[in-house]
Amino acid sequence: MTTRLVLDTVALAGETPDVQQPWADLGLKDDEYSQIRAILGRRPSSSELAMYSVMWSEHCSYKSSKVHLRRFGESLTDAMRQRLLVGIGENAGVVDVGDGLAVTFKIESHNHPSYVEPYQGAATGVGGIVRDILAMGARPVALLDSLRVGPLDAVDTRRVLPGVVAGVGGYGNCLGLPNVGGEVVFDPSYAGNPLVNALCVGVLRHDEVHLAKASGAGNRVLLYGAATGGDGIGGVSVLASETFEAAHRPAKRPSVQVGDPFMEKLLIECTLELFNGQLITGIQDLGGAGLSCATSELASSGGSGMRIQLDLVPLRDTSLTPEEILMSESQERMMAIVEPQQVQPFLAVCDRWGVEATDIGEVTDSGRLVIDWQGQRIVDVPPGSVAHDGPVYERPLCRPAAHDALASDSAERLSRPGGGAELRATVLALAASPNLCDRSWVTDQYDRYVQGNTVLAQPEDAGVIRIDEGSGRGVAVSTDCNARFVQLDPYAGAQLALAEAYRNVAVSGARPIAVTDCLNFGSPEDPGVMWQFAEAVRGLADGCRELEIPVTGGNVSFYNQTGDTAILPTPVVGVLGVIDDVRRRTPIGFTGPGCAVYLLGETRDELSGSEWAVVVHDHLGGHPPAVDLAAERALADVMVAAAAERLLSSAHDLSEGGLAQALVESCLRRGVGVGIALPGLDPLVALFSESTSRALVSLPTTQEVRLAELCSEHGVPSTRLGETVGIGGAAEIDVAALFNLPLDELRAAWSTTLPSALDNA
Amino acid sequence: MRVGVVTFPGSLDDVDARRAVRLAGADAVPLWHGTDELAGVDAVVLPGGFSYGDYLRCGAIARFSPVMGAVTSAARRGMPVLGICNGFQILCESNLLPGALVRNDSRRFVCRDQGLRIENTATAWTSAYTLREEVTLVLKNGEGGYVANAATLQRLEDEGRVVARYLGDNPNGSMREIAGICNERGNVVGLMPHPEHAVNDLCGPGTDGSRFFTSVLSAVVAA
Amino acid sequence: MPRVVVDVMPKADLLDPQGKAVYGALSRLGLGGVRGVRQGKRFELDLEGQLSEDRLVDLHRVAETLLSNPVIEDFVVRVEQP
Amino acid sequence: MPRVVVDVMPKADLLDPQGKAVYGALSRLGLGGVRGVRQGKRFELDLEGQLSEDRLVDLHRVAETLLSNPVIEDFVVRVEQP
Ligand SMILES: Nc1ncnc2c1ncn2[C@@H]1O[C@H](COP(=O)(O)OP(=O)(O)O)[C@@H](O)[C@H]1O
Ligand SMILES: [Mg+2]
Repeated sequence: MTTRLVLDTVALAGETPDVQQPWADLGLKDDEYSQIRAILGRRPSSSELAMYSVMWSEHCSYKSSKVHLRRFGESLTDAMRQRLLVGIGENAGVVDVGDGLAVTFKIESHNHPSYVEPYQGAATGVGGIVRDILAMGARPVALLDSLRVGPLDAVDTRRVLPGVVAGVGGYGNCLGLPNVGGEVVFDPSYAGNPLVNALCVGVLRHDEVHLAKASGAGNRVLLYGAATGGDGIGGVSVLASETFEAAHRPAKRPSVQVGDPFMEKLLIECTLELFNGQLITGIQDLGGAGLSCATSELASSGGSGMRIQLDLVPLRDTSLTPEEILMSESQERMMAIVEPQQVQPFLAVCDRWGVEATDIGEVTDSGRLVIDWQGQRIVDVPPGSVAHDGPVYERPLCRPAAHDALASDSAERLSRPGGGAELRATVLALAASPNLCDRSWVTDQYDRYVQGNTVLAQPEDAGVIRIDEGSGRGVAVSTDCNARFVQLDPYAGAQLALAEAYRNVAVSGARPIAVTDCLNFGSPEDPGVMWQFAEAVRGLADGCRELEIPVTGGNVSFYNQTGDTAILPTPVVGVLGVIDDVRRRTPIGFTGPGCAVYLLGETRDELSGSEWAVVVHDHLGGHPPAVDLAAERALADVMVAAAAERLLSSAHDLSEGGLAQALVESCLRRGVGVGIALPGLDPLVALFSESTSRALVSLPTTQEVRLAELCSEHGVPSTRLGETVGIGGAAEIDVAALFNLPLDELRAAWSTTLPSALDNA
Repeated sequence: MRVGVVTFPGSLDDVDARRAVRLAGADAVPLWHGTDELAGVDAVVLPGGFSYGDYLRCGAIARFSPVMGAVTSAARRGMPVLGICNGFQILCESNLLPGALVRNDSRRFVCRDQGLRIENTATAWTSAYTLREEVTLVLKNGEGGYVANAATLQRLEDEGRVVARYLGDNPNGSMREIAGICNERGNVVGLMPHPEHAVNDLCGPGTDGSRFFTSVLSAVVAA
Repeated sequence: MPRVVVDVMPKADLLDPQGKAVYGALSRLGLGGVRGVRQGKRFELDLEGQLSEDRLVDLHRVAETLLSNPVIEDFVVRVEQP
Repeated sequence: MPRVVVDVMPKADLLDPQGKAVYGALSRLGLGGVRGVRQGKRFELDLEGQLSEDRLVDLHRVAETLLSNPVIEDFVVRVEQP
C-alpha cells in the first residue's frame, strides 16, 4: 500500500509559497499559472492546481475558439430567438417544437480517444453526449454518428473503423436509443486522426427544462451513478508523484475510459424518474474534467458557493489521491442539487434502479467552492474563476500562402469522359467508391427500430423520429460536412455543410429550425488552421443568420493533426427540423413504376472538390460550388409544402456524386428503375456536378401540375427528366442515347465495397 | 384481457411490446423484475433488450430475478409466455425452452428486416398465421445463433416445435435456420426477431408482427 | 486472500465463432501449426476470509448455474491462492 | 499435442462492467464474502508438433497484438501440455 506523505492543503499552500509546482507538466503556461496565483493570492494547493489545469485546458475552456464562437450569439435575430428556449452556454440548446413540446440536441466529438481505443473511445463518446441531453431534463430519443477515418484500404482503418462502429453500436444499442443517421467518410487526412462525432436528440416539455445551477444555500449535493476510478487521468499522475514517496508511486493511471452502457441506461431511467418526481433543482453530468467541472460550473452558474467532502465520493479504486478524484473522467456519473427534505425520496428512487447515490456536500452562500479531504481543506476558490474565467486567446491567423495555388487549380479543367460507355463506367465507379457506396455494413450494426418511433433512418436523407404518438409530430435530423469544400474555401465550405444538412432535413418534409455544430480542426497554434477556423465560424454564423436558424450548441475539437499536417477542416453541421405529422414525411426511394421524375434546382458546371474529381482524377483544387442560401430556402419551402400536401412519392437531395448518385440511391432503395433524358448540358456536368440547392423527386403524373405551380411560386427551376420504369433487379437506369445500367449490376458494385474491405479484417 | 410485459434493468423493447399489446386490443400491464407478483395477467411478454447489460451471457442474470420465479411457475401451468430476443435468451437460460443462443457467427450485431417462415400455427402466439406463411419482421441481435445438441434438434423437428425459420441467408448462424421455438405444450414461445417492431406501417417493415399479439388473445379466450 | 478462478469454455462439439475467427486470423498473421483455437471466459473471484469445503461447494454451484450454461459450456473451478 | 493457454484480463485500474455485473448477481444468489470479480477471456490454442522457443516468442506476439488489447488488457501465456 502506498502511504501519502503530505496532503497539500490550502493552509500549507499559504505557508509554503515557494514550493515548485508542476504546472507546465499539467499543460499550463507560465502566465496562466501566475494568473491562478493572482486569483488566489497565494500558490494553489495541488488539488486546486489540478482543477485549474484541467478546466483551463483547450478542451474545457475554449480558450482559442471563444472569441470566434461569440459570433453565433451575436448574429441572433429576433426571428431566430423565437423558438430558442435555451441557447449556447448550457449542456445543450433547447428549441420549441410546438404543442408545449421542446427538443434538445447536441453534437460532440470523441476523436483522440477513439484513435487510442476505438471501441471504448466511441462508446464513451456516445455515453457523454447522452448525459448532456439527459442533464437538460429530456428523455434521449435518438442518436446520430458522424465518422471520419483514413483510406478504406489502409491497415489502420481496419482497426479503427470496425472498433468505432462496434463501440457506437455496443453503447447506443444497449441504451435503447435508435441510431437514425450519420456519416462515414474516408480521407487520408483522417488516418491517425479519426473523427468520431456523436449527436443525441432528447424530448421534453417546456416546463421540464433543467439547468446546471446550484442555488439555495442548504441544498444538498448528490453524486450518483458509477463509482469513481482512475479513468482518463493519465496526465495528473505528475501531481500524484509529487506527493508520494518515490518508491511507492502508483502505477501510471490509464488514460482511456471504459464505458458501462448498462449503468448509463439505469442512470437515464433513474434520472427521468427523479425529474418526474420533481426531486432535482439543478443537475450536471460528469464528463470531461469530472468533479472539477461539475462542482465549479454548478456553483458558478448558480451564483452560490459549495462545500464538498471529497472523501465521501465512492471509489472503485481506494488508492486514488484527492487530485485524481477531482480529475477522474469515470463515466456514467451525474451530480444533482437536491432540497434537504427531498434527499430521502431521491435516494429511494436511486435505490429502486440500483444506482448508488451519495450526499457529498451542500450549497452555501459563501461564493466559494471549498473542498475538504479527511477534515482538511484542500480547495478554496471562487468557482467562476475555475469554470469561466479561464484565459482567452486571440490566436494569430493567416491565410496560408499555398491557398491561392489550390484555389486556382480547378477541376473544371480536368479531362472529361467522352461517350456513353465511359459515362456508364464512371457512374459505376463512383457508386462503388468508398465515400458513396452502401453504408449498411456500418448501419446494420445499429438498432434503428427500438422505441418504435423511427419513421426514417439510414439510408434516408434525414433521420425522422415521431415524438408524439397522438399528433404524429416529429423531428428530423441530419449531420453533414464536405470537408474538401471547406479546405478549398472555409467560409463557403462551412455554409455548404450547413446548406446540405438543411436540405436533407427539408427534403424529408421537415421545416429546419435549429443547428448544432462540431468544429474539428488541426492545431490552433498554426495560424493557417486558425484562419480556417475563423473563416468557417464566420461562414456558419452568417449562413445561419441568412437561413434564420440559430446555432444552439456544439463542440470544438482542435489538435487533430499528425506532425504539421492537419486534417481537412471539418465543421460538421447538424440541423434539426420539425414536421407536424410524420405520416407526411418523404422518403428517398422511388416507390414504383409510372411516376414522373423531376430535378429541382439549377445545375452549373461545378466539379471542383467533387467526388468525380477525387475518384476519377484524385484531384482536389478550385472553388467549391457556389453557395446560394436563398435558393436553398426556396427549395426547402417547396419540399415542405409538397410533403404537407402529399404530392411526392420520393425526394432525395443532390450532394456528393451529383445527379448520378441520387439516381443510383433512389433506384436501389426499393429496386425501381428509371428512364431519363439528360437536360442539354454536357452530360458529365449533368450527371456529376455538385451544384447546391437541388433535389431529385418523383410523383404521380396527376400531381405534376401542382408541383409546377409550387416551383414557380417559389422560383425554383424544375426539369422533367423522365419516368420510373420497371421493378426488380432487371430494371435499369436508362439514360437516353447514352447508356443503360441494370440495377443488379449496379447493386453488386455499390454493396460489396465495405464488406470486402472490412469483413475478417 | 391483460398481458404483462416485464421490465428488467436493461430491458429496451418493453415500451414497444406494450404498444403492440395495446394495438392488438389488450391491456398492457407493466411488470417489474423485482416482484414475484404477476398482477393477475393472462399472458406475459419478456421483451428484448440487454437485461443486466447482458455482460455475462444474455439472459443469465435475469433468470434469477424474482419475477422469473413467478413466470416459470405460471408457464408450467400453461400461461402463454412470449420471449422476444433477450426474452428468448432468458427462456432458454431458465430451462423453459431447450437449447441456447450464442454469438452471431458474423461476430457482429445485426439489425435488418428479416423474412421468416411460420412453421407452427398451433402455439398460443402464432394461431393467427397460416402455416408456412412468409412474413417480415425486424431482426436485431448480437447473440442470436440458436444451438442445441443433435437429439434436442431432432426432437424439436419431430414434434413440430420449430415455430419460425429464417428465409434467405442465415443471419446469425442459427442451427437449421431456427428463428423461434416453443415448448411441448405450445404456450411458451421464444423468438429471436421482433414482432413488436412490425405492428404499424410507419415505424417498421409493415404489420406482419401484429398477429403474435392477436393470437394470444384468442388463445386466452379459448382457454 | 484466496482467489478462485473459474474457466468456462464452449463445449467441444459446438461451433465457436470467436475461436474460429481467431484461428483464421492466426494463419493470416503467419503463425502456422495451430490445429484449433477455442475462446472462452475466465472469471477471477477474490474472496474474503478462508476457503472452506462448504464455500467451494457453493462456488461450484455458482459456476454451474450462473457463470456457465451447461447446454453450451463446460467449466473448471480452480483455487489459485489458497 | 501441446496446448497453450492465453488468459486475457481487463487491466486492474480499469472499470470491468462484466465483472461488476457478475459481482452483483453473486450477492443476489447468496454467495457472500466476495471482494471482487473480474471477467476476462481464455484462449486455448492446440498446436501441432513441438513447442520451441521461437514458437513461444511468436505466441507472445500474437497474444499481445491479436488476442489482447494492451491499452485495456493484460495477458498471460501458459503452456498446459508441453
Ligand atoms: N462549435 C460550437 N458552436 C456552438 N456552441 C458551442 C460550440 N462549441 C461549444 N459550444 C457551446 O459551449 C458550451 C460549452 O461546451 P462544452 O464544454 O462542450 O459543454 P459540456 O461541458 O456540456 O460538454 C456548450 O453550451 C456548447 O454547446
Ligand atoms: Mg455537459
